[in-house]
Amino acid sequence: MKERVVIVGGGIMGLATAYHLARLGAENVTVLERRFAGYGATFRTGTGIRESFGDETNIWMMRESIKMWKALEEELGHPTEYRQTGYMFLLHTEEEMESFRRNVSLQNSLSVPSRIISPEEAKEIVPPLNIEDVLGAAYNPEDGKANPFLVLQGYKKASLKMGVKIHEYSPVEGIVERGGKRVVKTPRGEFEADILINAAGGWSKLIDRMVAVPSHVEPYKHQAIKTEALERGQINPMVVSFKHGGAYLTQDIADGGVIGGVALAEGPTFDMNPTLEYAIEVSRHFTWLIPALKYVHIVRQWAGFYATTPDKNPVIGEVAPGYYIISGFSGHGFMMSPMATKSLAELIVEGGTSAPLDFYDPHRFERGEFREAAIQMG
Amino acid sequence: MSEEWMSRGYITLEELDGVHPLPGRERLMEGPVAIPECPQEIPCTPCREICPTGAITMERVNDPPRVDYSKCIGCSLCVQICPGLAFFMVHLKEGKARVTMPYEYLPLPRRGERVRLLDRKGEVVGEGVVVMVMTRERSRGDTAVLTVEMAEELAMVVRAVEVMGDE
Amino acid sequence: MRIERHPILTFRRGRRVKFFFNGREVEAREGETIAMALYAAGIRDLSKSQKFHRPRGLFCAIGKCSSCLLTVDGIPNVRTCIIPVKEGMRVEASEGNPRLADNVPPPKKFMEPETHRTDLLVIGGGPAGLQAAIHAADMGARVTVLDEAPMLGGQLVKQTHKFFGKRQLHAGVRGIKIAEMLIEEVRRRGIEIFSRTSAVGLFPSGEEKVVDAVEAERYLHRFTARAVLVATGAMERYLPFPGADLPGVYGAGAVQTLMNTYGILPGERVLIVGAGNVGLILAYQLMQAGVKVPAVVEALPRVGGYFVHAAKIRRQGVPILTRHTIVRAAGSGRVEQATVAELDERWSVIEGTEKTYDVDVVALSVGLRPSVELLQQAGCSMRFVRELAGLVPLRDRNMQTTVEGIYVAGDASGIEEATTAMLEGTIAGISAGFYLGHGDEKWQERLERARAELEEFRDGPIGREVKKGIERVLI
Amino acid sequence: MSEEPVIICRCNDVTEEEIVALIEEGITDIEVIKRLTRIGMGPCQGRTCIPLVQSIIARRTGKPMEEISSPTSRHPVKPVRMGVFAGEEVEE
Repeated sequence: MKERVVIVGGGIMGLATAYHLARLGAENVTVLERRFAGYGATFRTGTGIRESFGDETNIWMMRESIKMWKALEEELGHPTEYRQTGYMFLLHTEEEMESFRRNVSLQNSLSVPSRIISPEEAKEIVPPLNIEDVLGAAYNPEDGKANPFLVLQGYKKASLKMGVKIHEYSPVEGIVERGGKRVVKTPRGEFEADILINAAGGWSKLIDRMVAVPSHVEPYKHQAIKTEALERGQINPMVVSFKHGGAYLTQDIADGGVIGGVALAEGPTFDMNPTLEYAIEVSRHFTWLIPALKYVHIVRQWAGFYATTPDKNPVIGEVAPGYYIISGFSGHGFMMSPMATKSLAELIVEGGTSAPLDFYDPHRFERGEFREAAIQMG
Repeated sequence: MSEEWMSRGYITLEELDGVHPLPGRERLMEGPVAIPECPQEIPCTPCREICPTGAITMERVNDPPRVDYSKCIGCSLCVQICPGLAFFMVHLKEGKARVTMPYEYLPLPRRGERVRLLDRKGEVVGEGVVVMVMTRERSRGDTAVLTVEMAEELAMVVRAVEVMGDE
Repeated sequence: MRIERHPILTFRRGRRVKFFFNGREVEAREGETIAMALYAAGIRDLSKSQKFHRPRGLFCAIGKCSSCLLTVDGIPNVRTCIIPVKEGMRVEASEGNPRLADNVPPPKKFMEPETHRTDLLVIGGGPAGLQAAIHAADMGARVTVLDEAPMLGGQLVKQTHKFFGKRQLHAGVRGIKIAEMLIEEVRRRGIEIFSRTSAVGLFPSGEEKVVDAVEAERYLHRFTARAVLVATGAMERYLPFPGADLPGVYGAGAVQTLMNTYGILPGERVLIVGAGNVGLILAYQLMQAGVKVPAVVEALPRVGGYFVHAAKIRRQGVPILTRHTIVRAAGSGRVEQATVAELDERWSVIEGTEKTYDVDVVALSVGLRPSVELLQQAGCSMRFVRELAGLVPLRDRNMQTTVEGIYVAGDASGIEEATTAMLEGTIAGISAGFYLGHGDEKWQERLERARAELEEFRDGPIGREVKKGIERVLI
Repeated sequence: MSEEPVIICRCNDVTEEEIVALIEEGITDIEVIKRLTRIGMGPCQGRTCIPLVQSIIARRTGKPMEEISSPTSRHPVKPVRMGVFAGEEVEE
C-alpha cells in the first residue's frame, strides 16, 4: 500500500496500528506524538488485561486479544512481561452475586474459564485479602497484566524496523485540506496524509475538531497509585471491588509494588493533576481490602484520561473519507489494543476484517445507537 | 591576576604582597600590626566593621580588606572576628617574632606551652612558645586567639601551630 | 563513638534508651534518630540492596534519599535518618522486599486529616523560611512553619563556622548560633511550628492553597493557606564511581549531621571529594572533631570554595589535590580504601597517577541542587539554570513564582548560601505580607533595603554568576 | 577483587552500564530511559539518580543540560504510608 498514512498519537493505539499497517504492507506510515511515545494513557494504565466482560462482543475482542498478548513477546522480539495472573471481582451483595453469575455463564459459553469462588478460596489466592464482607468472587485465571513500558517499546522498535516514521515532541497544531489531501501541521513541519488516523486517546476530540467532524470521545480524569516494592506473589490477580469505591489493585510485575486505583473520575477535563482527595480515598478502600497495605507507602500517584464515549465502548472505524478513529476505549485500551489495532489495519489495507467492528462504529451515536456499557472499573 | 593560590589552597608571601603590600620591618617592630590574608573578592565586612580606628577599608563589600598600617593599633579584634580566620597579627620584639592567630582546636594550649610551628602549607618549620591565650569566651569573635613567640625570621612564615601533647 | 569534647559544640544528650536492630539490643540517647543511633553503635551496614544484595548505609542523613530505609515496628521503608528512636523500638533490615501480613484487622474507623488554616505557610524551617516567617509575622500575618527535621534551623544547625557578610546580617557569628537566634525570634512571635512534618503536596486552587503533610510517619495534616513559601533547601549531589554505594561513602552534609548535630564520630580517616565551600568547611570541622583528613580532591583546576576556607585546612597540613578525582572506593562491606587519580585537560584519568588512601569514610561534596519537587508538583514553571545549580522555579523580584501566592526562597530557588537565603527569605516574607494585605511604607523600605543588601552581597565574582542565572528565570 | 559496579540508582540497583547501553542504542529521552530501567521509580523518587542520568545523557549526546528534560514531580513528593492517608487510628 503506497498511501501516506499519518497517525496522530504515539500511544499504544497509534504505535500498534502503525505496526499492523506496516506488517500488512503499508509503506508510508508516520506517527505524530505531542510528547514522548506513551505519554498519554498508555504509560498511565493500571496494566490489567481481561476477557471477563459482560457482553459478547467485548468478550470476543478480548479473547482474541489475549491470544495475541500471549504471542506478542515472540512476535515483537521484545519482552512484554505479560502474565496470566487472573482477575478477581469481589462480590459483596446478593445482587452482585447474581449479576456475576450471569456474566460467568455468558463468559463460559464463550469458552472463558471464569468461575464463582468462595471467600475462603479468594483468600487462598490472595492471602492478605480481607474477606470480612465478601460473599464470593468471580475469578478468571486467564486474565492478566503486562508491562506497558516494555510493550510500547516493543511496538516502537518493531515499527521502526519496518520503516514506520515516529516523530515525538510533534504536537499537531492544525489540519487543513489541500488538493484533496489532509495536511497535518506540526512545529516540525507538515505531513500530507491520504489516510489520517486519530489515535489521540483523551485528546481525540481536538483532532476531530480540526477535521471538522463531530466527536464522541471525552477525556475523563482517572487517577492511580503505585506503592513501594513488595515481595512478589501476594496479590497476583487484579482484585476488583465495585462496592469499595470501584477499587482495582494488583502487584506490578516489575517490582511487586501495588498498582491500582478507585473510581473517582472527574470530567470531561484536560486537567491531569493528581489530588489529595484521591490519595485519601484510594488509601481507605485499599486498606479495607488489603489491611496490611496500611503499612505500605504510596510512592507515586498520577492521573490520566479514560477516553470515554457515551456507552463506554470504543469508536473504531472510518469517520469521514480517509479519516479514521481508534479511540474512546473508556479504560480498556491497553488490554484491547492487539485486536483493535489489528482489525483497523485490516480494514484500511484489506478493506475488511473478521473483527466485529460494526459494534464499535464511530457513527452509532449519531444514529442514536448505544451499546450496552462495558464493565468498567477505576 | 593569575590567582595561582586558588589552585594550591595557600598563598605565597610574594603573592600576598602583590594583593596588598605587606608592612615593612620597621612597622613590625613598632608594635603588633594586623595582616589580612584574604586575597579573594568575597562579600564579607566584619573586619572593617569591628576595627576601632578605621584602619581596615574596602570600597565594596566584595573587595579584599586593606589595612592602613599606620592606623592599626594592634587590638586583634579583626583576628578575633574574621569568619575566614584570615587575619593575623605580627610583632617583632626583642629579636623575636610574635604571631597572633586564631585557634579553634582542642586542646587549647596553655600560656608558656611549646608548640610546633606550621607554615601556610602545613609544614613544620620549628617550635615556638605560646605567650598569650585568649579563650573563646573572652574573644569578641567567638574564636580563641593565640600569640606565639618564635624566631624572628619566621614572622611572615608561620600561620598555624600544632599542640605537641604529652610526648 | 560519640564525641565527648569539641572546641565549638556542646552536646546535650537525652537519657539512655534501648531498642533492637535485627533482634540485637542497641543503646541510644533520646533525641537521636534511628540511623544516627545505629551509627553511634558502630552499625554502618544498614541493609542489602534490591538486586545485587550490596550493603547499604546512610547517604544524605536528612530524609531525602532512600539509603537508610528500614522496617520499624512492622512498617517497611521508614526513613530512619529522620525518625527519632524510641524505647523498645524494633528495627529490622528486611530480607528482600516486605511481605504483607495475612491477618491484619481491617480498619474500624477513618479519621479526617487534622486541618489547619493560616495566612502564610512556610515549608522549610531553615534560614530562608525562618526569616520569612519572622518578617511576615511582624507585618501581622498569621504564619505557620513546617519542617521535616526534629529541630528547626535547616542546615544552619550543623554549621559550626562563622558566617561571612555584614555583621548586621550575622556575619562573624557561627551558623549554629544564628539558628538559635532565629528559632528564638520565631518562638517569641508565637509562630506555629510543626517539626518532623514533611509537606508532600501543594495544591493551588485559586485564592487558597492546600498543603498536605505527614507528621512523623503517622498523622496527616491538611493546611489551608492564602500564601505558601517553599523554602525546602537543597539536596546533595551524588557521584557515581565503582564502590560509591558502599557504606562509608556519604554526602558531606550527612557527615556534618552525624558529627555536628548528633555528636557522633563519622570515622577515623575521611577522604573528601570536592573543594567547594562545603568540602573545605567539612575538612576543617572533621579536624576540629579530631578526625584525620588525608586529602581533599577536586576535579577542577582550582578550589571552588572561598580561598580562606582552603588556606585554613592547608596550613594545618591537609593537601588539596586539584585536578584529581576519586576513581574507586573498596572494602568488604564498608569503605576501607579510596583511590584517587589525576585528571588531564579532557577530564580523563592519567594512567599511573593513582594513589590509594586507607580511609573509612569518603565524603562527597560535589555540589548541591535545589529541592524543588513541591514547586514542580504545584505547577510552577521551572527552568534548568546552570548558574543556580539545577532546575529552579521562575520568579519575580518578590520571589513569587508563576503561581500567584506561591513564593520561593533560599537554596530551593538556586544554590547560594545561608546569608543570601536569609535575605531572600526576608524579601519573600515581606512580599507575602503585602500579598496578604499587611504592611505599610515602612515595610516597603525594609523590602527595598533587603533587595539592596542582596544586590550588594552578590556584587562579587561569585554573586555575579548567580545574578546571570537569576536573570534567566526572572519574570 | 572484581571491579565494583557503578550504581546510579541506589533504590533499584541500576548501573551506569545499563544506562549507557540504552543511550548507545539511541534511546536518549530520560522519560523512556526511566521507564525501561526504572530509575527514579524507587522510594527516593529519583532525587539521587535523575540528575546523574541527565548528566550521563548530556555527556554522551553532547547536548547541554538545559535541553535535557526533567521528569515531573507528583503528589506525594515523599512516599506516604497508606494508613496515614487513610486516617487510620494510630495505635500508640
